[in-house]
Amino acid sequence: MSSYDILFWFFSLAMLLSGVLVIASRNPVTSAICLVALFVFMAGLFVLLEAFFLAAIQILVYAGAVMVLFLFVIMLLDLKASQRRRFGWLAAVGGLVVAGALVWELGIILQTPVTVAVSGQTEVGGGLEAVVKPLFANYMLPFQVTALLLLVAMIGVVLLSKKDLQ
Amino acid sequence: MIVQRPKLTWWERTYLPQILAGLWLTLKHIPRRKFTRQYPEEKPLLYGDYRGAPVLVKDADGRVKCVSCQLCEFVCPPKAIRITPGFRPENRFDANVEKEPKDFVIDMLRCIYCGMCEEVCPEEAIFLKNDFAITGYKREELQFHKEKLLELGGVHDDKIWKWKNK
Amino acid sequence: MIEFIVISFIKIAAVIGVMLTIVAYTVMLERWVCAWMQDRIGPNRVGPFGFLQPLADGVKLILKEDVLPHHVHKVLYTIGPTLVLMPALINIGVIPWGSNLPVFGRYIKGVIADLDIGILFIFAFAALSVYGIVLAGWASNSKYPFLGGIRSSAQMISYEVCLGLSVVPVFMQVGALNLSKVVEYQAAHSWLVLCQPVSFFIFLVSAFAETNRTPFDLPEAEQELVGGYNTEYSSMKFGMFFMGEYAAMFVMSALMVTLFFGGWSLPFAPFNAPATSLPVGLAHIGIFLAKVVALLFFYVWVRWTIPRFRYDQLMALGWKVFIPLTIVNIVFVGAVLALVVK
Amino acid sequence: MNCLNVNTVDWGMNGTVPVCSVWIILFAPLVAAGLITVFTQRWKGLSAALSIAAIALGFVLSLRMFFLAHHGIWHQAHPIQWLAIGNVWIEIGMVTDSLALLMLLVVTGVGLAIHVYSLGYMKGDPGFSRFFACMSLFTFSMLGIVLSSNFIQIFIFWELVGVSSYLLIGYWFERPSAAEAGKKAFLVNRIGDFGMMLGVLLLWQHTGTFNFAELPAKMAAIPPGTLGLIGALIFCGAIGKSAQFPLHVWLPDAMEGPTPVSALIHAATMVAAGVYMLCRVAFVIPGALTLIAWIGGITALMAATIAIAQNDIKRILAYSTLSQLGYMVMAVGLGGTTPAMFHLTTHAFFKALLFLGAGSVIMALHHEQDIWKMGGLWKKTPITFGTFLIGTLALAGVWPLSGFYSKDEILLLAFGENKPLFVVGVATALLTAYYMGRECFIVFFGKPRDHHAYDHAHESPAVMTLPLVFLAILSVIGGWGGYVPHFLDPHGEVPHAAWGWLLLVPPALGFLLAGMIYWKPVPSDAPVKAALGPVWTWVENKYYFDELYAWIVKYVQGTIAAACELFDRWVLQRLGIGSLAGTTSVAGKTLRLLQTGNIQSYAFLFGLGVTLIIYYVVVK
Amino acid sequence: MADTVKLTIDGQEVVAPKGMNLIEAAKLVGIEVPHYCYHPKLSIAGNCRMCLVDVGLPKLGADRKPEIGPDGKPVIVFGPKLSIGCNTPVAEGMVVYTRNEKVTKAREGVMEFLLINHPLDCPICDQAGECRLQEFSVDYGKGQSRFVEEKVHKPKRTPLGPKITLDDERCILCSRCIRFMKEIAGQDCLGFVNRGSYSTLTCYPGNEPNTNYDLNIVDICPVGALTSNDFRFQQRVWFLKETKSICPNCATGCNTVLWSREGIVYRQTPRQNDAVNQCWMCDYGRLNYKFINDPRRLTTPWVKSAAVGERLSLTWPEAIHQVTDRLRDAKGIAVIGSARATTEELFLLKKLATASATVVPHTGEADNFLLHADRTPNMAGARLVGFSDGRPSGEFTALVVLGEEAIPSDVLAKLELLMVIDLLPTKATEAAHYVLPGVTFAEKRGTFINAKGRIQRLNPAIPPVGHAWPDWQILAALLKELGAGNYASIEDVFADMARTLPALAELNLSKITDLGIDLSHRFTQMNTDSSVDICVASVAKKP
Amino acid sequence: MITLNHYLMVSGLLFALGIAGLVMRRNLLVIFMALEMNLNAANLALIAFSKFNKIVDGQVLVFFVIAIAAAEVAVGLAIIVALYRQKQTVTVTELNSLRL
Repeated sequence: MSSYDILFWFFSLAMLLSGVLVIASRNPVTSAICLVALFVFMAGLFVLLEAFFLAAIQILVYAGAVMVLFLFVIMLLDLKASQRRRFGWLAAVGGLVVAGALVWELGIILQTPVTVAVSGQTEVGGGLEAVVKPLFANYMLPFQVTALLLLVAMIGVVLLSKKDLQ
Repeated sequence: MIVQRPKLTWWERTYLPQILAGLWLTLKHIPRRKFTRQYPEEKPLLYGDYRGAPVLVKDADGRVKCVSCQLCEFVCPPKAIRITPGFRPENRFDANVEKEPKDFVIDMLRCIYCGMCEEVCPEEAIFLKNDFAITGYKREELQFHKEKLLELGGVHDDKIWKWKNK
Repeated sequence: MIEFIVISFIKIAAVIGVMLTIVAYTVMLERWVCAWMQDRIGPNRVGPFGFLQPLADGVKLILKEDVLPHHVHKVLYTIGPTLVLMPALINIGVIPWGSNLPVFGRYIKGVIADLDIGILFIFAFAALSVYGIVLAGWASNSKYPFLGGIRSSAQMISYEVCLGLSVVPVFMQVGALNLSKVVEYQAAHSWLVLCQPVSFFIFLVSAFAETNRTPFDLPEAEQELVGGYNTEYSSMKFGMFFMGEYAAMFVMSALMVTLFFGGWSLPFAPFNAPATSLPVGLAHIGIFLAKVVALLFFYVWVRWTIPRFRYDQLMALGWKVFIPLTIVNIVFVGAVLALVVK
Repeated sequence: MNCLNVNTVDWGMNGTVPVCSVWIILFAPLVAAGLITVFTQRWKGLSAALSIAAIALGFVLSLRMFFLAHHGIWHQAHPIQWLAIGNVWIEIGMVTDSLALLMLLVVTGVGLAIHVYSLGYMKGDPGFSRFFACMSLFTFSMLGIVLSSNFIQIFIFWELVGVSSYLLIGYWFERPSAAEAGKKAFLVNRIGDFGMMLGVLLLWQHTGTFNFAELPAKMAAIPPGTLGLIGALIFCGAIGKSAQFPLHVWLPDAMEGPTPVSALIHAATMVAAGVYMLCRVAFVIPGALTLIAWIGGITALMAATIAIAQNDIKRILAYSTLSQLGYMVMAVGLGGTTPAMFHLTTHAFFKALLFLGAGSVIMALHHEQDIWKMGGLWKKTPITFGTFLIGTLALAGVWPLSGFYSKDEILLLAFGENKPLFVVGVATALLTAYYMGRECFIVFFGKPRDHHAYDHAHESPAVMTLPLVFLAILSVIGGWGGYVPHFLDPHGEVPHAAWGWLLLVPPALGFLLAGMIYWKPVPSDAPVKAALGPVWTWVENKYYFDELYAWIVKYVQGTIAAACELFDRWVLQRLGIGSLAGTTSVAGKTLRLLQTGNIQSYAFLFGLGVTLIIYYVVVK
Repeated sequence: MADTVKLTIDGQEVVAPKGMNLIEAAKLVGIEVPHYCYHPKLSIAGNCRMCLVDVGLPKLGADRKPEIGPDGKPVIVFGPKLSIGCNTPVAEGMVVYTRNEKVTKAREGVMEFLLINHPLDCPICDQAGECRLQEFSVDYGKGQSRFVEEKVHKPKRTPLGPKITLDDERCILCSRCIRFMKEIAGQDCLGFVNRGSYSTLTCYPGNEPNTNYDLNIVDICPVGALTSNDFRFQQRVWFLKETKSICPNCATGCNTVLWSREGIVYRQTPRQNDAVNQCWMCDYGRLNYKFINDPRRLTTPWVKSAAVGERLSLTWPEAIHQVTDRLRDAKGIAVIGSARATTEELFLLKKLATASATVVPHTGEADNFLLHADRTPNMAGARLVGFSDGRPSGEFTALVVLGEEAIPSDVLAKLELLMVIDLLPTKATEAAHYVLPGVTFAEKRGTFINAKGRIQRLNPAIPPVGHAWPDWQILAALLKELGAGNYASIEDVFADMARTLPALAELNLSKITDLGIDLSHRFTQMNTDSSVDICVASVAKKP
Repeated sequence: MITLNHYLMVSGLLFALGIAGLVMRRNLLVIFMALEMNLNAANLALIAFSKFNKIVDGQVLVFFVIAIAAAEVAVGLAIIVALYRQKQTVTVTELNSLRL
């Protein structure tokens, strides 16, 4: 086992464990914290995949901004009453069925190695330039549209957050 | 009084000049002469009317001046003084007065050093001395009893001496 | 590989050791400067001139009883202080302390991890530091810590934006996110504080807000929140918050030195180029630390000069003044770079 | 907008006209209005400075263009294509012929004087900045009308003028009467504008263009009946804007606005827009000339009669304005656009002067507008009195002031074209002198009626009197040398008649009559009232026009609206929409059975669906 | 002739009964005439000269009718000298000034004289704070003395019998004490010796005051010359709280004032009630208050635990709960009350009883003045609510004892439950299964009915000692737990009594004033148990 | 040797976890978190493909996903807050006013 493998298994298992805790923990704050851990481990996997820029972005955006927002909202809402029960029986069964079915299918699919048609010639770097160049060249329009989307989302949030929303 | 809010110029409204002036002011103070007194080694100078801890005094003949009239107990705002009156034995050297405190307690935790006891005492038996560091490890230690108070007060050589010829 | 690991470990140990020492003495500095400004002497009892005071404080904090209130969320309450301290310790790893140290014929880089996305890395982990405070506030299950936590999270998120946007012009000018490259650029050209005063100013002020320092110390505002998020903490847990704050200050100062004050460089030879001899390499580290300490002094100086802002003023400053200013600054710098430089 | 490209502009004076200047003239006020509204609301001085600078710039550039034109250098503006919808091409262009140039001078010059005057008049008003923003916006709109090169453009600015005049009339919106007056002006204008729009569209239908430059050539194709209709409809716009009978009712009420507004809108510019527009499109209205002439005549006489019985210093001037506009329209209707524009120009000078003078009087008496509370003011306010007197004489048409020349031309034209209208004109002239004399005598002479007000009366500051003097000078010299008509129509004949001096008689008679009745220490309306009897009441109540319109709105319009509403409710709503909605709702109710309201169940079903799809697509 | 005369004092019209002196007449209209030697219950000596007033009478004409002056009013003739108020009876038309310049100067002179030889030892004088000399020298004195010579020194600390100490320097020679001992106490033992400045109070050789009423002369001494050994140097009077109370030591029920500070009673003095004790009380009753602050007082309820073999402290709820449990199980409850308890307590105790309710009489020797043979304060009350003398009788296994110690041993033997409510450990508490601490008369509210059938009220002077509860509260709690009554306050108890007992009908606690209400007529109407001795002894003044 | 399959497996498991959370949990906020997990699973797969396919577009796509996720979270949380203000609950079983 190379160090790469060790790291992979460590990050993967830690991440999946965090995922289980997200779902299973009674307290939403705990869930959120586990989700942060999940994101951090995921960033680790990104690093293993040499996507350094995205790893940084993953932590910056997801862990740094999104989850803080989550925590903020959880704390704002007084959720004590809803901590009582995590699952309904029916829902638990349903969830397990669906998740189980998915995993089963996954098992079937991944029994055969996924062959990839290597379309690129050289290794893809995960540095800033490697990701950003196509972003500003091939994906300029989506990039701008995303920016617009963020703007719209911002306005929407401001509107939604008004106290006298009807 | 109506204080007119001063009209600030654009430059002042950035608050930068004030902040810089403040920084300069604090900086100027760094090399200044320090006023700190190295306390336990260096005692403060106490001036004329300093009001420290109240104590009992004896006259030049070593007689307890207090006759337990309880006026100080009456006047004491925080009720720090507690006197148990008693007889002065007739055959003692200081039996010129019939009455003396059997016990005289000043609770230094309660005392506010107002000096009213000194003011009110008809016998000039109680004085506020210069002691200001009244400390102790237990509450009981700070309940100064008659002996302690007399010891602190010592002999007060005073012209006025009411009971001398009795 | 082994060599890399060994050198890295040595570097980590050295950096963290120096950093924590400086952090401890920053607390001293704080108390001294405060005292001097108020015409007092300051701590001078423990050891010669009071130099052992941090040690005494540390011993006291460790030996104090660690109170675990029964109403807290035990796990989160416990990891809160750690999370505060951690980002600072991680971030110091990408800041170049010196150019390089020629030892035994090797050139050892003056930075633990010379990342290409250095600044992003720093922002990413700096962003995590808010968790410590928020969790501490929430897990304490008590109203003052809670208010402190909420305030802190809002404040830190807000000012992260300013912080991030304010340094964009720097990288536009330098052309790389790598902090070593930023320093080398400055060593070769001029300190960026001269080229990017607006960026520096906003970064400086936002750094105060990010580290919860006066005048932006609303999350801990003693008078209103009796200490804010750390109200319920005692002993070393409290000590970690304390260290976390000062470590964050240290990192921010180091970052400012790196970004705006030329890092390890001085604008004359032989300090304006990466070291080729050991003395110069060591001198570079000294220069860097001297600059950092100067900035730490500035932090302290400001704290004892300027009173605390009101919360709405804080937010208004961030959102209504700094963010527009940074954007204008970016556009302006971009325009200048596009029109003038090219 | 290549006109803004600095490289192509020759700023020099050597032969070419700066292309840019006309655009600057037009847009400087808009920029000023925008800046004031957005940024400088708080700094009153800055707002005023911006506004005045904009119009001053316009005035200076206009003067330069004027002198260049005088030297035969005409500005040529390149039109910009604005819209192309199907086969409709709409351009934004600039007309800079002599007509527009003259009007440009009037608007910017008089406007500048009024702006400056406003500095003093509006001092201390809380909405100072807003006032100047509105003024600038109005100036922009007005200049837009003047410079428009096609009907769509003129219509846009026409409406903009309506909006900005609404803002200005209702400037003191906290007063209900001002708000009402603004609303009234806007609504009445809309009636006229609607007619104008119909006319424009009709014209376009027949010619396929809106462009003034292209239209004359295509006029021939229009059948004469339609031509008349088009002319009449377009004239509707002028009726509304220039307050001609029967849509004149808004103008007197609009006196609720601040006095500078009255001067700017209701004397010099906005009301003149109608006349200007008629002159500009004189080629499309030949079919309706008689109607126009008679409407003008009726308005002139009617307004003059109403004016003799009014008590408000500004209202008298307002009716006087109506009357003079009637003159101009009459002139247009008699085919004399040049006399009309001549009179428009001189009228702008002296009527603005009169309004500003009235404002000065009002200021002096602390916002007292009732003439019966004034009197003897000539001692207290000599400059105002002097300039006001000049304005009065000019308005009455006394030689050698400007009014004499311009009015003379119209009357002579009428004498030549239509005798009844000449009589009307002469009568109006007499009445004009009479009511102006009345106002002058009551306000400035006799004994002061309200001693308190009189004692506190004072001359206005220089910033107000200087514009008065400026306008007074213009009022005196405006008609000399026949320069204006000559500039408009270099080849036209200025009509002359040997008996022309006889036209001085009606004004003299008017003044004499007024003097007989009102030249007293304590003047009074009583003798006139006694002499006229019920006619006085009739006149005093402005022929009951307002009441008539109110009745029409209440009954006629109300009935129609009720009928429409019934149709809408029963036929459209119940039958049409109702059946559609019913069908939909039944369908919806059926489909609603699928809704359980539990997100978890949706998620479950969704997840199940995904797995099934994966199963069929990938695994199987 | 009418029995009253009309006079004017300081401009106010006064109608006074004939023969009244001017001090009392002035008191009628709220004017104070300062005095030392005069005491309303004693003969008039007239030697202090403090009560000098300016007296004038209408000038009588030849027809023995008052002369009318020019202003239409009678002409008044003032005497050349001032008259002493205490010995000048009122007269028709008299005009008196108590505050004019003449009087003021005279008083200043008198005060100066009185103070010439008075030692200014107020700091050690027990009278300070209630000293007439202090008060009047402030109110009427000159504020300074012109006497610079050596003061006359007289004996100090002279014992005057076992209970009193005399300080002759302080004495102002008012002779109240002499008169009291002679006239009220009936022992002529005090008198003045020497003359002038050297006049000294002393007792006749070998004849020290030794009656049961000696301490009253301490009360009436206007200065600090006579001090009670019991109270001497105990506490300054300005610290003391005065509470109106009733002496619990005999059936006379003298009205008293309890002087207490912070839960400690320092002395007991008589309170004027002419229907009961005039201004006096006996030394026996006066000095018998020490049990209030006795250190042996019971402070917590306790149970004698068989398992532990010793006493076990209980909280009140536990105690009440356990006792009621035991009482419920008992086959019959007998009670022994005490006539030292209040009527309310006895009433509640009686309600507890299913078998007999008895009291034990305590008697002593009567002295025909204030001391009654019955040494319990409330025997009449006990009789009224239905207690009788004698042994506990009837079917019972539980006995509740309230403040009594003598329990017949045979009764004790057959008891399953003995519950005692008492103040101090006694034989009864030794034997008891449960002991509940009650409080003394100084700590509770309630009423006593004295031997003459007068119902009088107690007021709490100090809070209950330790965890003790007022007895009525204990009983009320027991009754409530048993479901036999619900009394939230003592007013409720009294209201219930007033409902049940005709003698108390329509009374309530606030209707009983500080001086009590005489109910003797109701007792006679009631015609109840003939053994109830309500009209025991007529209080007569000794000759 | 870690292959693409490994990454896809991890990604798939994470996705399954997300779906399970989505169905099982009643707290709207936690459901939302589960959705984020699903997005992350997709991100992981994308980056893995990008790496093994040697095409950078996958990473670009992830960049977009992250950006849009940020917007989505902001709006979603705002909706939840607004909902909470109206209903005082974020339990989905109680938020059933869209039911038949």
